[in-house]
Amino acid sequence: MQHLIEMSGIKKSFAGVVALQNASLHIEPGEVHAIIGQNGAGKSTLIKILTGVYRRDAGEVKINGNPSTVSTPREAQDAGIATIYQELSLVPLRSVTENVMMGYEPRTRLGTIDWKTAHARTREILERFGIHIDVRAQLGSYSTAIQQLVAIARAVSLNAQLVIMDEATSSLDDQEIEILFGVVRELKKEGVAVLYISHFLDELYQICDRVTIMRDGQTVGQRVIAETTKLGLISEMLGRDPEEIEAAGMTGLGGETTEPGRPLFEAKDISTKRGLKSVSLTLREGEIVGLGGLLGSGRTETARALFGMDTLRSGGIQNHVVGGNIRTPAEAISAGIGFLTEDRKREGIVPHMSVRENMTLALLPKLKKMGRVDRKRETELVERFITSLGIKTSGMEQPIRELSGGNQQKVLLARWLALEPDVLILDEPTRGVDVGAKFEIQSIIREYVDKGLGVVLISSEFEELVEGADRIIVLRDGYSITELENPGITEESLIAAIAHHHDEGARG
Amino acid sequence: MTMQNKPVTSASEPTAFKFEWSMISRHGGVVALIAILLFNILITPNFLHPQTLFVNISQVATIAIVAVGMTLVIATGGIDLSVGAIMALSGALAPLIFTSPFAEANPELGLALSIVVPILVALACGVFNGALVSLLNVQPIVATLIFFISGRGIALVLTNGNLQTFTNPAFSYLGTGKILGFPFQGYLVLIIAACVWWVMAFTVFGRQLLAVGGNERAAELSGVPVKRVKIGAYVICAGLSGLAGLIVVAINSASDAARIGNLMELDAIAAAVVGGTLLQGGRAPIFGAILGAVIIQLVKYTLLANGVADEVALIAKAGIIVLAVYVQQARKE
Amino acid sequence: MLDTTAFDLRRYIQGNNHSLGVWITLIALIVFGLLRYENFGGSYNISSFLNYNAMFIVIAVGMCFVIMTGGIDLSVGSVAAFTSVVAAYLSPYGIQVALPGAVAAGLAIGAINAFFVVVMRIPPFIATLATMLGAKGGALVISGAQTISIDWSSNFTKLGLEKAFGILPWTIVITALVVFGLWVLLEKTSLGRTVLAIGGGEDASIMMGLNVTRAKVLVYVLSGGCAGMAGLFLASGFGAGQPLEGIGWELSAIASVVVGGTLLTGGMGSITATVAGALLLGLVFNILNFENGRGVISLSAYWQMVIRGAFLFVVIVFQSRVASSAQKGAI
Amino acid sequence: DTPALAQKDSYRVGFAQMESNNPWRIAETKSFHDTAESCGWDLIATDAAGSAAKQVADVDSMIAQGIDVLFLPPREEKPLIPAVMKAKAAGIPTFLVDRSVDPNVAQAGEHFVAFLGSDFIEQGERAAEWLIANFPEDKGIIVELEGTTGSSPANDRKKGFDDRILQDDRFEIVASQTGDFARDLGRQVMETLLQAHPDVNVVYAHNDEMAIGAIQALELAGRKPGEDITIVSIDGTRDALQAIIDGKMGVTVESSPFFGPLACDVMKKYAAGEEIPGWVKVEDRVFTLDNAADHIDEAY
Ligand SMILES: Nc1ncnc2c1ncn2[C@@H]1O[C@H](COP(=O)(O)OP(=O)(O)OP(=O)(O)O)[C@@H](O)[C@H]1O
Ligand SMILES: Nc1ncnc2c1ncn2[C@@H]1O[C@H](COP(=O)(O)OP(=O)(O)OP(=O)(O)O)[C@@H](O)[C@H]1O
Ligand SMILES: [Mg+2]
Ligand SMILES: [Mg+2]
Repeated sequence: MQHLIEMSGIKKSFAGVVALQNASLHIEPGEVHAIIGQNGAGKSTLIKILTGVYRRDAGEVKINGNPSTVSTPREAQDAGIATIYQELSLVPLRSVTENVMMGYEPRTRLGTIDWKTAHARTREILERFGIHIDVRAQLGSYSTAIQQLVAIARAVSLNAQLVIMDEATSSLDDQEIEILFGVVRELKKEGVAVLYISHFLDELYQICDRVTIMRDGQTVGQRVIAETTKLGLISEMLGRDPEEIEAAGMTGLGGETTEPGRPLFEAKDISTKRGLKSVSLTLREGEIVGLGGLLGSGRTETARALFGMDTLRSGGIQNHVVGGNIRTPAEAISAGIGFLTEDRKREGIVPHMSVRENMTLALLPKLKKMGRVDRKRETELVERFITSLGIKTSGMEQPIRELSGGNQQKVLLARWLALEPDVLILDEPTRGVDVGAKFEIQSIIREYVDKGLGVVLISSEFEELVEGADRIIVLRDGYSITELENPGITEESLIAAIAHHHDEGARG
Repeated sequence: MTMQNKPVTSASEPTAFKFEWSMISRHGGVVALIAILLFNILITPNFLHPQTLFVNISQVATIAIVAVGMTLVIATGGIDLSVGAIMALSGALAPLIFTSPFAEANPELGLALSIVVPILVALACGVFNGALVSLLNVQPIVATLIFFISGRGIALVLTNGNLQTFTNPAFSYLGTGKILGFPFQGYLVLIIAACVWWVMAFTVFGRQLLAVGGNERAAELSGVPVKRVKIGAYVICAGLSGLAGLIVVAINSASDAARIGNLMELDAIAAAVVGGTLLQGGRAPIFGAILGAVIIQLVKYTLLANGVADEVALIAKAGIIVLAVYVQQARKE
Repeated sequence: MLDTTAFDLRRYIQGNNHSLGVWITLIALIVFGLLRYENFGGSYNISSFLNYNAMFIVIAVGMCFVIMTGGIDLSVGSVAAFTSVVAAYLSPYGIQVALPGAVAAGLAIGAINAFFVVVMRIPPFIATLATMLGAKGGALVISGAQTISIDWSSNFTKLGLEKAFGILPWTIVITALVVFGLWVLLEKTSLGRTVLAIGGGEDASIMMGLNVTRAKVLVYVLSGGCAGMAGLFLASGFGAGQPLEGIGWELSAIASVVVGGTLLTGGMGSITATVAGALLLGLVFNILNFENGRGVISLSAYWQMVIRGAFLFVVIVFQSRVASSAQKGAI
Repeated sequence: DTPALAQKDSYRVGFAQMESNNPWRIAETKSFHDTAESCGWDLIATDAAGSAAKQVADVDSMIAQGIDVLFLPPREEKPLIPAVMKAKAAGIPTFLVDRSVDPNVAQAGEHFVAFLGSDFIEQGERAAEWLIANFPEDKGIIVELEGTTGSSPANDRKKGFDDRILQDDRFEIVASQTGDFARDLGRQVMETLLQAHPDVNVVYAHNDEMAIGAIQALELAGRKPGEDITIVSIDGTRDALQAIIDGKMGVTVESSPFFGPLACDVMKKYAAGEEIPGWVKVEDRVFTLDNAADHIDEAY
């Protein structure tokens, strides 16, 4: 059978840094194909070469058996390849409709854009994903998850032969993922191939046919997924012994439920302009409190309110570590609160700055010695965190934008850990992080929690939440509706708690 | 290399061609400088005369000082069009102060006030600009356009539009003084550049300023006092502009509020950019800005000294700016 | 669960209130003028006011396109000066030659800008700064540093000095057509949408498969063409090719665009509000002249500068308050 | 056949100044304001900030306000013709002040009443004549500091001076560059040109401000203006007269900005039905060491 995509011997380096050295990829028509690999293995780079975002240094690309002439994303689309890139490629300032239709707008007879049809068609496309939103509104006014779904909807609507999804599920929760899988299966039925990149191995078993495994810029294997074990995949991906990995366990967040210490803060009935209605929440030393809920339930909003980014409309937060209320992030930080954002690109990294400068950004006031930055202490600290978190970088002076997503995430985590905070709010801390690193990050968090850190954990990955949190506050529509306590929480019970109240709400 | 390149901004494309360029482009500014110097040595009469150096130092000083301030503002992702107007304002104030009866009675105090007060006023203008930009979220070009229009108007109202001429050797030292045979302003530029460079390289403020320019939201969420830092940049820029205004007045022994600092904003921005500042912010090559100012000054000098007509000089200047920035650009990725 | 209602008024306002401030201020100022000055609403004042401001409106809408992509065009004033000279040289052949000639000259300079920005990747601010110097030098060179007479006997001066169907000056009619055409381009074609998308995120637009190069070339060429049109108006309405005109026009055009609520970083913008912005800024001059005519106080030129700055301040602050009261949420 | 002007106690008078960025213009505007009361003017003064197009628009807004008389210093010869035509069409008599418009299109007595002013070309010629008569050495190496590139005083003062001086082959103009009528630029340009042409011994500046700037540049370079370099200029400002008294400057040809009284006078005569010549010429004096001290107090 003719390969749909055939990439072989691909080489690519960025300003001397090798990203791909001998990568290959074969996709058959109509199959669901996965790529897995650690952060920085070169997955995104490989697909960007396929879609003409980057130009390869060497190697061969064939589409339907013919040498590819694709040199821009547009040409890739015309050649039948629709892509959802890892860093969302949408225009937040424009409307949802524009983002879905851009470049393929329906026309009137005069050749002008037919907005009515455009809106209607967009609504229709989004409905397939269970999203009912005002399509005329600015895309940026919706949450990351919705934006990700919009990106997927756009790609799927392009009538491609191949849809590429680079970590498309990173912001989605189970329910959305189910919907997405439904769409993927439909596509498959229509003979459309799907290239699926994800760090969630469980997902692969649900929908993928074959998987390509990458390590350090090389393709190290291609497997039929039904014939592999999860452990086998991981060991190939990490290049380590299966036994060694098995010994380590799968999530690193779980730990003994220790006696929680003194209370750190108490939030009572807080509400904000942004849509938080009434949320109550307490956090004590040495515990992880999870926030459970569906998209748009107000988890991020709660985090923003706790961190002083949104002003409270009513209710209050009593901080037991320092008195007084918190009105800005700066005040929150000096009160010992850290906040790892879910939007790494827009709210996390300072792209031009080095790993070192990014890591110590929040710490600067503490590194100040008569106005100067204490460079010696800074360097020591950064070195320590690079080693202890296993950050893959060519050196602390490398600009952070050159790091892979997972490694950027580790740098940002280090930014907050270095502060030695009392409270750390983690919004999707392991999003886009490979299994190895995820485990490491989770273990690190657990380690700090054991030493007394209080963590508010937001995660769309129920597994992470269930295993990691000591208590889970379930949110819906800006209200905290119930609280579950570990031990005893299972994924099923969490889903039930959310769904139960949700159904009730929907009926009422 | 970019000629046949496709529209990809984030990708860096190391090709053989770029490799050969890298030597030149890494030091684009320096190469441009050497080229101009060589050209002058060959063509321009008496270029190697010490007096030439002297003249150029004294003329470049004001551009260089303002360019340093501009670099900071640009590093926060902003821009400051009001520098020329602020120069006019501080330049108009100084003679008003030291020719006042009070200052005539207390010459030393009068002299000190005539330097301190205009700079304080300039700093206040900077606070205004900075507050508009950071507190009211007005876009920098427009925020500073307000002073661009009315700052000069205020200076003219204060002086009634009159040219103020004076003889005050002590004050004129700012513009005409010499140390070891070199103009006083030259030393001033070096000291200012060194201080600002130190601030940017070693202090918390410098780091925070670059972070604000690099990603404002990330900076804010990391506890950087974004508003204060931005105001700081505008205040420094305005203060330096005020100083430059005083220097112009001191050299001329006259203050013409309608003219001081005319078009200075364009020269200063061009100097900063030729020196390697990115207009998107996040980078502040202070000595680059000085280098840029020197290049711009030398271009002016070259064209004038060789009798190139004004209208042709404009075209030549345009070409050189494009070229210099193009060479700079090559190293960006 | 994901249901956020089909039509959400709050979101709608968030997306569209950027130009509210400018309309309110414009209307307020007109009412103020009508009440305070006699003859302010007279047909002579209205038509001469619009005739003079037609140049600025045309330039501002061209600028608006450039700004929507996140760029800027500082060369417009010089280009208008340049094309006014071209138009003056072509005036003996009549408007049918001078109009395409002047606009073509503007388009050509716009193409140079596009080349600098798109191909050489020079930041727009610097690229167009260079063209600004170059076009000014070019205007002086081709005119021999003199103003260039137009041919008063050809039909060229009809454009600037006579009225279409005896009602409105031709310049205004043409301006209205240009504005309408550009409005359609922006709102109703995918090229226009691409322009907005670029400003909202250039990398994202490329990855969405939009033809970013074409759109960027378009905006600079378009802005050049608009400046060319303004140069034509300048020559025909003000009697000569004027190489020294156009100083500071780029800044008033930028101010018009911004007062109209367009983001300088791009991604959002409105043609109609830009026109309102240009009218608003022009009206300030007109009102200052009428104020001087009341003879109560005579405002010196300096006070006028101060007042104009203060007015800009008030409008900008007002505008940003109106816009942000609903916009805050998104930041 | 220009519009008639009724004889009244009080007139609504428009004065459309072109710019206010130099002392000369400021003095001129002030002169009109000073005359207003004594002459019964209800004065509307506008400022076009250096733009000919805005000056036309300013005139338009004055016409809309119903002025009786218009005094107009046209920024440029050709671009202001529409303003003159519109005023005539509106029945408003126009007097041009200090600059004129293109005589091929608009004539005195036809489109406007009269031009009150001096002759820029002649000013340049007189500066040249003084130099020819008073220059002591055999060889005159001249640096010329031009006004704003393309502006009519710059063009005319250059033409008048250059044509006249080159008739005498003792003189050579080695460099001619713009100093934009400003002191600071005049100084910078002089500094530079002095480096390239160290043998220069004459400086001709198109206005006094640049001349003063040039003197500063020369002094900074250790030269002795007035002794080894002759400075020739136009305008007659106080600083220039002082420089002449101090022996630093040779001559300045007067170009008086005080048009108010003359304007009042001519207007009154016109209203009374007297015949007004098309060019009411202003007699410019020449200030040298002989008379500078006598006139310094009346200078601006
Ligand atoms: N624009 C760039 N400039 C420099 N280096 C880059 C660039 N893009 C990627 N790299 C480097 O190339 C390597 C591969 O990165 P890539 O983004 O393809 O990894 P990935 O497998 O997608 O990782 P992740 O799972 O974290 O998304 C990394 O080491 C990264 O630092
Ligand atoms: N940046 C933003 N600007 C405007 N509205 C926002 C923004 N982020 C979220 N919202 C809105 O606020 C509401 C709550 O969203 P929030 O992000 O808190 O949900 P969440 O439960 O954290 O979901 P997610 O899993 O996407 O983080 C949603 O209606 C969302 O559209
Ligand atoms: Mg990736
Ligand atoms: Mg969230």
